[in-house]
Amino acid sequence: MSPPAVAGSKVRRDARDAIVIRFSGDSGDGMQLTGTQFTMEAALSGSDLSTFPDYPAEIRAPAGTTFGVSSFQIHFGSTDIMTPGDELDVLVAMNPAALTVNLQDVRVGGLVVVDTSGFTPRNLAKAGFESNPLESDLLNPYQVMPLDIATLTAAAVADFGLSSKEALRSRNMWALGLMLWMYGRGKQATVDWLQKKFAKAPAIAQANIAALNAGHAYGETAELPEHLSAYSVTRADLPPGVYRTVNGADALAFGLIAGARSVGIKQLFFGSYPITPASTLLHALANLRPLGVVTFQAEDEIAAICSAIGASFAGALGVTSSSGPGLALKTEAMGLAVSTELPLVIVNSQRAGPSTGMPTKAEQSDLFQAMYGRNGEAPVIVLAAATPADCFEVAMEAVRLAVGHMTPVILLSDGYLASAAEPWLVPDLSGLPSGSVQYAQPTEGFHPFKRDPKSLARVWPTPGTPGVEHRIGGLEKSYDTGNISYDPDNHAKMTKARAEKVARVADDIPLQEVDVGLDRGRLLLVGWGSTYGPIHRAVLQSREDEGLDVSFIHLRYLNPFPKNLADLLRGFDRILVPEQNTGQLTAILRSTYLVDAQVLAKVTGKPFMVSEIRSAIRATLEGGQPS
Amino acid sequence: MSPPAVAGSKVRRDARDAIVIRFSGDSGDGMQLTGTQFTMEAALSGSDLSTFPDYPAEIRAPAGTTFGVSSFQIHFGSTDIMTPGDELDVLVAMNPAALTVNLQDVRVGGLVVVDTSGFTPRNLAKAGFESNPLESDLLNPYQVMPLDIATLTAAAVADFGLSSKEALRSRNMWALGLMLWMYGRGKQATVDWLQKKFAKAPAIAQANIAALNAGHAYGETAELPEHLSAYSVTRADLPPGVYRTVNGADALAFGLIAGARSVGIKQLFFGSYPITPASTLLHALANLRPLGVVTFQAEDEIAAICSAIGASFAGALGVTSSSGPGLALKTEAMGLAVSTELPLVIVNSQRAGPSTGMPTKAEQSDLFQAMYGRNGEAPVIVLAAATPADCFEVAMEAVRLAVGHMTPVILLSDGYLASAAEPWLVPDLSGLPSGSVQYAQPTEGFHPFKRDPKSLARVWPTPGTPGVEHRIGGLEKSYDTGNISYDPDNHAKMTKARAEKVARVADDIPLQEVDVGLDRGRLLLVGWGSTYGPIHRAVLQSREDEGLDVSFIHLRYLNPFPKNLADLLRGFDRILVPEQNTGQLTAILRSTYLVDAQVLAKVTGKPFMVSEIRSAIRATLEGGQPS
Amino acid sequence: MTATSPLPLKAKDFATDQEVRWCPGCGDYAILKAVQKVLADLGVSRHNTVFVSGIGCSSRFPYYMETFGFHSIHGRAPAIASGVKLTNPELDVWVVTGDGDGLSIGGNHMLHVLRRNVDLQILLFNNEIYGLTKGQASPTSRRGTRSPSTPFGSIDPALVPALFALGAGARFVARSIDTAQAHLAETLKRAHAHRGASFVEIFQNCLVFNDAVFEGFTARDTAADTQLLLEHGQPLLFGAERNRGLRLQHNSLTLEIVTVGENGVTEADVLVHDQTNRTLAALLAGLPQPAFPMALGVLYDHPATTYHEELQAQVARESEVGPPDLESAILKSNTWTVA
Amino acid sequence: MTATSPLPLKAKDFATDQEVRWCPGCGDYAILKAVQKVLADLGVSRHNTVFVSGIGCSSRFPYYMETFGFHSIHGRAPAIASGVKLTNPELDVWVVTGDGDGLSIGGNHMLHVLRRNVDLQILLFNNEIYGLTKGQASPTSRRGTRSPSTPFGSIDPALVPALFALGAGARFVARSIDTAQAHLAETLKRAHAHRGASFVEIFQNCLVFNDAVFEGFTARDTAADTQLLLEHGQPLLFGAERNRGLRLQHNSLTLEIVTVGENGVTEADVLVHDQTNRTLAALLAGLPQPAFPMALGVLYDHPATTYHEELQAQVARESEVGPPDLESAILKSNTWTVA
Ligand SMILES: Cc1ncc(C[n+]2csc(CCOP(=O)(O)OP(=O)(O)O)c2C)c(N)n1
Ligand SMILES: Cc1ncc(C[n+]2csc(CCOP(=O)(O)OP(=O)(O)O)c2C)c(N)n1
Ligand code: SF4
Ligand code: SF4
Ligand SMILES: [Mg+2]
Ligand SMILES: [Mg+2]
Repeated sequence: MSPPAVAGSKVRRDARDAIVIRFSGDSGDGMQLTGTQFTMEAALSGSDLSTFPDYPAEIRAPAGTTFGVSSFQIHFGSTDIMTPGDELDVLVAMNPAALTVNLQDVRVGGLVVVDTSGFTPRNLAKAGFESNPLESDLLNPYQVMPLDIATLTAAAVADFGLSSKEALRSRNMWALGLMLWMYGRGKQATVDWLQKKFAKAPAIAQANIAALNAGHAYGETAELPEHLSAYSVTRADLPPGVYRTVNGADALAFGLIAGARSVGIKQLFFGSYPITPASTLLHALANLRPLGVVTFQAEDEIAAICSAIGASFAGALGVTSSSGPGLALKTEAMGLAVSTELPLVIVNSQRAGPSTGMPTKAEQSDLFQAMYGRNGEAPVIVLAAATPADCFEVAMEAVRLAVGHMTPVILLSDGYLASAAEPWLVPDLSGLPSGSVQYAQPTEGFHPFKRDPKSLARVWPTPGTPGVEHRIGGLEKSYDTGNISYDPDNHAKMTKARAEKVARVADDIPLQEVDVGLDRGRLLLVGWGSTYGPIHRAVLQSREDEGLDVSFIHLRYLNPFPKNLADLLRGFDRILVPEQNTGQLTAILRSTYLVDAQVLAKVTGKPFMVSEIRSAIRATLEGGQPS
Repeated sequence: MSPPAVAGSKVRRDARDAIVIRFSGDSGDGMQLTGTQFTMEAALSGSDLSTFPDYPAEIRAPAGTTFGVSSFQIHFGSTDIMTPGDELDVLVAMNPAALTVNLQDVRVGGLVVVDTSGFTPRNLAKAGFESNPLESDLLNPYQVMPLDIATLTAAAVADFGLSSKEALRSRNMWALGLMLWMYGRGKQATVDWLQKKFAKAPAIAQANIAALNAGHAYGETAELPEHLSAYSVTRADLPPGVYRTVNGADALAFGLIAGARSVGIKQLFFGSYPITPASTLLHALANLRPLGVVTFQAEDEIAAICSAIGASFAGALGVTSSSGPGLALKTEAMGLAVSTELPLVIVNSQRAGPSTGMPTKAEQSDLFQAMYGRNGEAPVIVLAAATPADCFEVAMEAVRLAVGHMTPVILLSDGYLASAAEPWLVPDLSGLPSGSVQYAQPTEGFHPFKRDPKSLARVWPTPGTPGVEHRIGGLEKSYDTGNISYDPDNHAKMTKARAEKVARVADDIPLQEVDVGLDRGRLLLVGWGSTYGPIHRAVLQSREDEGLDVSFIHLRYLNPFPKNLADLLRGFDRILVPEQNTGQLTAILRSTYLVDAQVLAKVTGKPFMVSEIRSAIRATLEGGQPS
Repeated sequence: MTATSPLPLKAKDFATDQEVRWCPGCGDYAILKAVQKVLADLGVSRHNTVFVSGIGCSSRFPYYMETFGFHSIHGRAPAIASGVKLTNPELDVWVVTGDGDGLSIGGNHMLHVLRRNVDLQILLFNNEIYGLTKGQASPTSRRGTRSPSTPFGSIDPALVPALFALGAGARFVARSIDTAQAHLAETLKRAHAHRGASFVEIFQNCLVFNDAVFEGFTARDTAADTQLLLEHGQPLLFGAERNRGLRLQHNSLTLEIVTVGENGVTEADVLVHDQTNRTLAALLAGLPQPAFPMALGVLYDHPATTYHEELQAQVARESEVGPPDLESAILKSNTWTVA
Repeated sequence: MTATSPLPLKAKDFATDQEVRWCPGCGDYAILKAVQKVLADLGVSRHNTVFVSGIGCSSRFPYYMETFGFHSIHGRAPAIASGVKLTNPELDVWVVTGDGDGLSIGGNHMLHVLRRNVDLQILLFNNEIYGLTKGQASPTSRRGTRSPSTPFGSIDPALVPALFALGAGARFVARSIDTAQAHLAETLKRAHAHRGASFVEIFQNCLVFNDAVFEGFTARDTAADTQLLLEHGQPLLFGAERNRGLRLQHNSLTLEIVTVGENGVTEADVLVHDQTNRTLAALLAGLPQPAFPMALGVLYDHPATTYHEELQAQVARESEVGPPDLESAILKSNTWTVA
């Protein structure tokens, strides 16, 4: 596709395939908003994209500190954008702390836009600079654009009668305007959004719009050095259709509702307790209550899952959601759901642990907990979402399997997926299945643990239906009557039935596909969850750029595994599992298939970089034969 | 050793090496007491022994029902008694329900003593008999001794002015008297015990003693058929010393106190919440408070573990204890203990799950939970006790490792160990180490996460000590200062440090020994926990009786494993892991060592029988080469 | 909440075929009998009735009720019951719990279900002990209770369930006794009639681990003097001759026992029970024992909108402003079209 | 609990070197300041002082106190603090918690620590919102609170912390305001002086998610009319001219506002505050807002033996009858000798 013309612009634009920008500043500087708006404009101009918001745990950390830095990274362009990008082409740093925290991520030769107004001695000290870096060699490897954005903004908004503090708040819009100009994106969506958002404070709306326009105009008119000229970024070659940007939390919310609808359940009951980064799903669903959702903010995570279990008992689809520490609290009740064989979807937005850990950083370290974190033999289905948009499909799948097999399903997401955004081709909902769930009716010999002979799923009798009155609970029950039973052989039989029921889900899920490469060869990378993007790109690039014999499969189904996984794994000399933990999937693959899978562990709370994975691929392939 | 003479007895006694008796009756019939007293008398007469109490979940189930049957099995004799016995030599059945529940376990030719008084049509019906089994062929394979014990007892106690209901309560003592006579055991200890127990109700004491004597006299004087004559059971060849019978709960209590003493900690803080079968440890410790123990019955399991964590923070040894569902509730707080690196002992008396499961039945299905049941990367030490007496040593070891390495330790016991009893050669406590714990003192550069360079254990600064004031918590902290840190590389470093600290415990524990057999060969059995007895016997017998090439190792240390375990495992063609779960240790061995370990699973809530394991050994050895 | 079965059901129609597994003589039997009778009297249907319990002797209750039942996990019944009720408000949902289940491990859920006023009948079987786990002290055990976990006597003060419930914001608080069949049945009917969370403490004798602990006010021969049977609008009188009463000491805001006809006391001096007055309810709930009689019956009954009513009303309002369907919710913002 | 440091410490000696990470302007700063000052005034030592918190903005408190500190997990501070205090009763243990931490997830621990009367100072920072997780409604949020989790307004009634604490059996219940430095310091000292669990609710402004929610009674210009400052033994008077007071309506057991000097009302008609009267405390705790002034200060202070005192006394008694050492405990029963 040819670069789009920028209306009215006199500027010659160099073409680029993809660009990575990071907006960074104080938590109070509105960087998340800025990034989100840039994302929107990039999407509207036809880019594929991926974002990575990264903000401090503090609500409003003291101004100017390094731990108070809030950033938003966006990678946009024409190619299949699957990661927020390893290196920055552009860093917009609104203060010294943002500069010091982020500079290391800028590629050599990249552009650093700095708001010099914040470079006061006090702020420099807070950021740990002994002297002003703008006057040192520190920035030599980069192209630097020092701008007194505060003053430029103040000038732009002078007419609106704002206090100088209020005026300063529009600095982010000025920076946004400049970046939108530089990459030839529109700004109308932002203007509209500002007008809506500040409908009740027109002066503020006008000031923000003025700042935005001023930043844009600055690029157009100021005599920027030649090498800092504007770029055009090629349009992505996306399939036609209606798109929106979506983050994982919204996609999960939509997917859960779509899932319930497609199995024919009228009500989704969402019992939850706030916790970072899971709360966004609660917030999303709370806004969707007219669509047959009850959101119940419980007193704690235990009550949250228990209310959802009660709802499932009563015929709704019970859903609960949390992060690691909250999941830990739910484990006893999960066992109850396993024992009573009720459908239940449990979403875990993983974050760095152990314990409280680093609440705003993502990790994949709750897989063991999901698989094994319950007393007794208590198998459940475990699924993981790969991208924000994939959350929609995995959520639907979780609902389908929970209801179809009468069992809890744990859906693993993480803090990165929950808040990262990507373009999403809105699915045609009319094309979704429209099942109708079968609640049990009175029949000859009815009992609540009567099973489907094929799937072993039990019947689902619900209160309100005459003739199917029954009692269930967490004690062991007779396979044949559903009544309490302490019979030794029966317990063995029930233990086996519960395990077998989950194992047979393998008959109801697709075979594993190879994402990149062939189904046999020297090296296989196996991934799961939000590491999809970087692994995919790394493997693709290793094959295309280096001609390496490496393939990639990405697991959505972690328990049970797809039936052909054993064969796939055996087709490779070596298996490498990039995980944001110290080797949890690796251990499960090893014990399940007795293959010498090795972990590529990353536990920094940051997503993998493509380059890290490429190095690991190289190192593994050079490392000789598997032992 | 020669059979002991039974004072004053005119009876010729056949000698036996070992005998298995099961007393069985209604929950209200006092079978647990009867068994415990028989155990005591057998121990006092120099037998080695092993017991297995088995009682219903109900406090007092309705009389006469099969689910209300309460049993106590004792295996005693001269040989190394390690299991309660596979088959019964004698069943004492106090009512029809007890007969129907237990008959299948009596060996062909075994003796069945029946109290016929309870064989009323009503009771027969409750037990599911259509006609009186005493008048049918059902008992043909056995030797039967039908006695109207009720009437015999009533006659014996007629003089004490008891109501007939009260009089009937002594039936168990009558049966006990008969069995004591039959196996040439004394009865003085029981007489003493009755006198003490009913000191305030002398009539009841006298009646019970009279019943006991009457049962004993009955054996001596009644014309019993020749083949039902009395036996002598050879004395066990036990090392000299002072013995007592001990069950797992008491041994744990003693071991925890001894452990604290031997590391020099003054106070043991035990925070717990009642749950079957773990409560007995709470009860045992509650009676030992003068020995520097605070027992705190918390409002729930979460408060229980948190109070223990607070106690450890304050310099006590925090201990908490529960069973599976309670452990599930403690998982979040365990993560806090991992993150704050405080010593903590967590005892789990496992029971059959999932969920409430079968509270009074044992299972080994919480190993996964112990190893993996926490959010984030949260490694802990995991130990398991093999026998009731072993609980003492493992408890001491848990304390030693928790304090020495500043980490939580999970000690796995189970419902069987908690209540089963065996003779215990009381250790010479003066021979125990008498360490003195090092609480941190103010030093140059003190910070709370300063580590011992060798073990990586952090310092233990305690409130009350001037100069070591500090703050800890569940957020990630800096390796270098102990202050909160969200630095990505620091998180990776701390994650590694926590893992490495636990891994290095392997330097501080003994190498794994081979329990039976050689260190290489065709088949290795690997066990852990309370399955020790049956596996040990089975392997011994398979070697001795069948000459099979099979060895046995039993793991006390489950995380980390002993350093030589890899080598040991590799020395065998095949590895078989008998577990009372569906293969949890098996999976861990497979993933850790990539060996094709196979599980011998038993999930009936009942201990393994020696014969089951022997069959499995045979089947495995006949099964050809490992794949 | 009305019967749809063709025939009015009898008490025995609410019994299951499961053998009842309490100790012979346990107070739970009497409560079971009363509940089955009450359901029959109320004419409710089996299929619209749900019993949810936690874990404990008391919590086995649902197995014996031929209705829907959920024997859940320790302490969590209020949360599970909330999920049931909010999913299907047509159901008549009863919670059965014990002093350990409902006030020890489950105290927080009890607190919040009362605060939220979820329309449930909550029956707390208070035997002041942990029955199922063999007799440890519970939060309602009196100080000094000797038990396996407190062999030298418990040292923590006992919680007064009714005071706790009032502090939590409960709008219906009542008390009765296992064996007082008529009083218990009447109290249960009142609880059922109340819209919102109804908290009923039932003194239940555990004859194995805490026998006769309530004897002080349950013994029949002294009952007239030891029980204060509350009736809304009626003076707080008790005693065999109903001439003893409670009078408010204005200065100290406490209650004292007076005898009508003595020292110039007339019935007008005796406080009249007002079931809508929370302060009075708390005074009655906390009457020192055994100096005062035990207040029994409905201490407090002061209805407010229930949680599900609020929820339904709100969702109805939201539906007018919210997205009409999933499609429009998805397409509400941030969209563009690629041709 | 006395200082062992050579010099009396100043408020700033209780500050750590850690940067304080609350939003600029957060009410937590004022409370931090007051607490540091109070510790200095009390002359306590750093090494015998422990702050235990859960999770929330408020729960970051320990990081800023140069004492021992434990920032634990959500809701569990009372349990952890109990373990600390029972291990070393010499320590002065403070619990810092929020309305979510202490009353939502941690409600059960709060209930039982109050019931047990463990000797702790419990400071509940009530901002009627979940600050740290970005503003969801909490159990003390007023009905109708719009928040990310309740975009159309919360529907559950708010808990009144002081009423809850009284229902739980608390023996000390007080209230103050973040910015009322003198009143707050005085209230904290009273809490410290009380032996046993002291429950102090501090109204704390979250300017980001719930700004000015307490403005009704905290605004300085109207404070005299909207605050009822409690003092034991003093009449319940308020107003700029201290001529408005609370009078008991005897029949309805409720309080009404009267003006001294109007309609024949004299000061003698005004109720006198009795901090040992739980009924009065509950009436004051539950005064309807904004019709009545907000009762501030010590609502209830009625000491009883504390948990660790009971424990110590009991263990001392046990030691006379129990086994003297481990050896004799082991050898107490069931022994025999093999020669
Ligand atoms: C998580 C968990 N903790 C502990 C237990 C053990 N437990 C079962 S019932 C019970 C207490 C029962 O007391 P209460 O609620 O008063 O009921 P009661 O038996 O007296 O009727 C306990 C502690 C359990 N089942 N689950
Ligand atoms: C087990 C668990 N659940 C949830 C959370 C998330 N969380 C942290 S603080 C908090 C509530 C904070 O509210 P509050 O106690 O009122 O403190 P504030 O921030 O308002 O001071 C929540 C829900 C958590 N950290 N752990
Ligand atoms: S133990 Fe007590 S409460 Fe439980 S069934 Fe027996 S008598 Fe009833
Ligand atoms: S969010 Fe509110 S409570 Fe938290 S620090 Fe900011 S102002 Fe304070
Ligand atoms: Mg009870
Ligand atoms: Mg708050």
